Amino acid sequence: MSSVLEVKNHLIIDIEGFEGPIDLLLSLARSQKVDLKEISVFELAQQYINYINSQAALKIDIAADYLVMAAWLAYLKSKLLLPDEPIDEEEEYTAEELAGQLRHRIQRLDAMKTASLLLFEKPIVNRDMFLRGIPEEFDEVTKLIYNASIFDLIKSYINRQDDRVPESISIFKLDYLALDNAKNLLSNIFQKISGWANFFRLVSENKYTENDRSIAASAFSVLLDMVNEQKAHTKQEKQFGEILIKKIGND
Amino acid sequence: MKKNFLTKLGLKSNVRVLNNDAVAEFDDLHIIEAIVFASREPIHIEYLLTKISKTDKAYLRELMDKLRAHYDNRGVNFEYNDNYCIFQTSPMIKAALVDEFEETRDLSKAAKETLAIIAYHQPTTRSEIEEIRGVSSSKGSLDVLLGYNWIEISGKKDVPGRPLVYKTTKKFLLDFNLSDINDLPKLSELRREGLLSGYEDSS
Amino acid sequence: MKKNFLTKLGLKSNVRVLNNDAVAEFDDLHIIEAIVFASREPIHIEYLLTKISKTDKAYLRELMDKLRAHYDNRGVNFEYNDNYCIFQTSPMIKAALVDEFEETRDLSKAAKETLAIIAYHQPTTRSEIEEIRGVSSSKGSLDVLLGYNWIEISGKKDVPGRPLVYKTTKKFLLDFNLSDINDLPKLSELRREGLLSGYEDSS
Repeated sequence: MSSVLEVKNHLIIDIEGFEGPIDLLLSLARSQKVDLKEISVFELAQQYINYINSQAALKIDIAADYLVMAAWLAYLKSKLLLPDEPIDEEEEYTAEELAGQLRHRIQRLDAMKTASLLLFEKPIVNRDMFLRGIPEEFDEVTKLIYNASIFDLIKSYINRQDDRVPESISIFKLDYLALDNAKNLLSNIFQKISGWANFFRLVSENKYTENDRSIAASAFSVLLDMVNEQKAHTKQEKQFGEILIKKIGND
Repeated sequence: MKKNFLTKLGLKSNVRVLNNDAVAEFDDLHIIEAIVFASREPIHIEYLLTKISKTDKAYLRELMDKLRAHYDNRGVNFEYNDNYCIFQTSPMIKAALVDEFEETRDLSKAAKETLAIIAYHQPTTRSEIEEIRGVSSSKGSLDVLLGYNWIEISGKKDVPGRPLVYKTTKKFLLDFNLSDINDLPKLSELRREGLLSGYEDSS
Repeated sequence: MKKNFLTKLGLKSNVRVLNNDAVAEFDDLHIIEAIVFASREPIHIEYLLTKISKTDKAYLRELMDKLRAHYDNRGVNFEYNDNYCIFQTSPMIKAALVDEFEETRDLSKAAKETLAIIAYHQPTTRSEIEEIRGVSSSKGSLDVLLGYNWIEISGKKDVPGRPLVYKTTKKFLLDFNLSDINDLPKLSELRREGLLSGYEDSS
């Protein structure tokens, strides 16, 4: 919390719950005991300044807002004594018009305070009276209305929002030869050969991936299946010797 | 005789033609009672009109008056405004129920005033609220009111900076027993006095 | 905790104070009525005994009998067994009211999160949603939101697997009072308003 706010909270607590300069002005205006529309701004300005001075004398911290208002009121007060002419160069308001604006702001705050009292003095649901606890549904309840406001959504979003959203996703290329691909590889090979041929040399000439060992393993596994299904002959002359393959029939 | 009639409700329209008005009314009264009592949400009057034997607002109003009178001195009251009906516990026995059921804690003065300002000035921005209250902070109040679902963000104002604008919700009307926003206390009086607009607009 | 609420009610209660027992019974009857009405589950009789003027089961039973009789021929009935009390729509009325009935519900937390993520990240895929939510299943929520027409499938993402991408619909804008998706408040704007500060810490 900023120091300004701390000062203000301090002030609010210390001077009888006034929430800002207009609130204080309203309180002082009520003490004039006339209709707020008829309030003497000149007199009110003096009351306000006196009040702020008395608070300063008590060595209570005064927030900037209250002091700015005091300075402005002192200025307005002095101008109200002069003939009715524009005092604000930019907007050309007369002192009396500025006083009118202030009167309006005070009345407006008063109206809203009254309205809030009126609103809250009547019975309110879930404070003074309560609704059916176990709502019943009738048969064929079909229409559900979902309650959700933007604020609900934002709350949900905030609760989930974190840094886990990746900037990008990279998927590594798989470094092995799938069996289906190995089958394609072998059928290509068998189309090219007639008679006996060196299996591993043929395989290595048809690289799919960088990993020779994976190709060899997958291709050999498919070859064994083909032998099993009597689609190919194989032979190996000696231990660790070359593996030779030959097609059976014409397909 | 009453029960006999009710057992035939499955054939509503056919049966009604044969029966006299008193029976239909007995029926309609209890249909309204059942529908409204069953719900936690206020029931719209137009909906009730589709459920009773006559699409007649004055007739429905008569039945609602009867229900209100019937429940007048009970622990549960039947209430209605121009649009909605609802059953709720009687405010008079609040004390026996608050421990168990109270959901709305008492709000700060600032939050109550902020709600009033939004209700009477909507749609309005945070800086307009702060201008009226003459203070520079209202975030806590807005948070609380949003949390109660009494106000909602309804977009952005078409001025530089595009600030968010706030307005009251349907739940606000329901919880505060207002038919609609024109039902706010003293609204027309405040309008007439020019207190819901800037000084310039009013003069 | 035995309270005599009617004594606080001004004139009416002054008259009734003449007969204390009758006042207490009048109170007790309505307290039972209101508590059973407002409770979110069937109310245990032992609980009611703590809320009325006498801890006396026979007396409570008498009151419950009175309530049952009072509601006997109504659209709503008061029912009880040895342990619990409850209000229920009269079975005959219930049978007659077999058609559409609106009910308002809150969206599940998962659905709200999913909708928020789609709104802020659209167009987005299911796996991106699950990544943000940190859960591996969001199909149910997507189905709910699709069913409600708040989101739609707007094509496929041009990445391996070609996952479906979701975005919000016009109905979403309508239902949430947004004239344009750019009206959705940005997080930075909400922070600037000072809202939501409490929620950041709670996540």
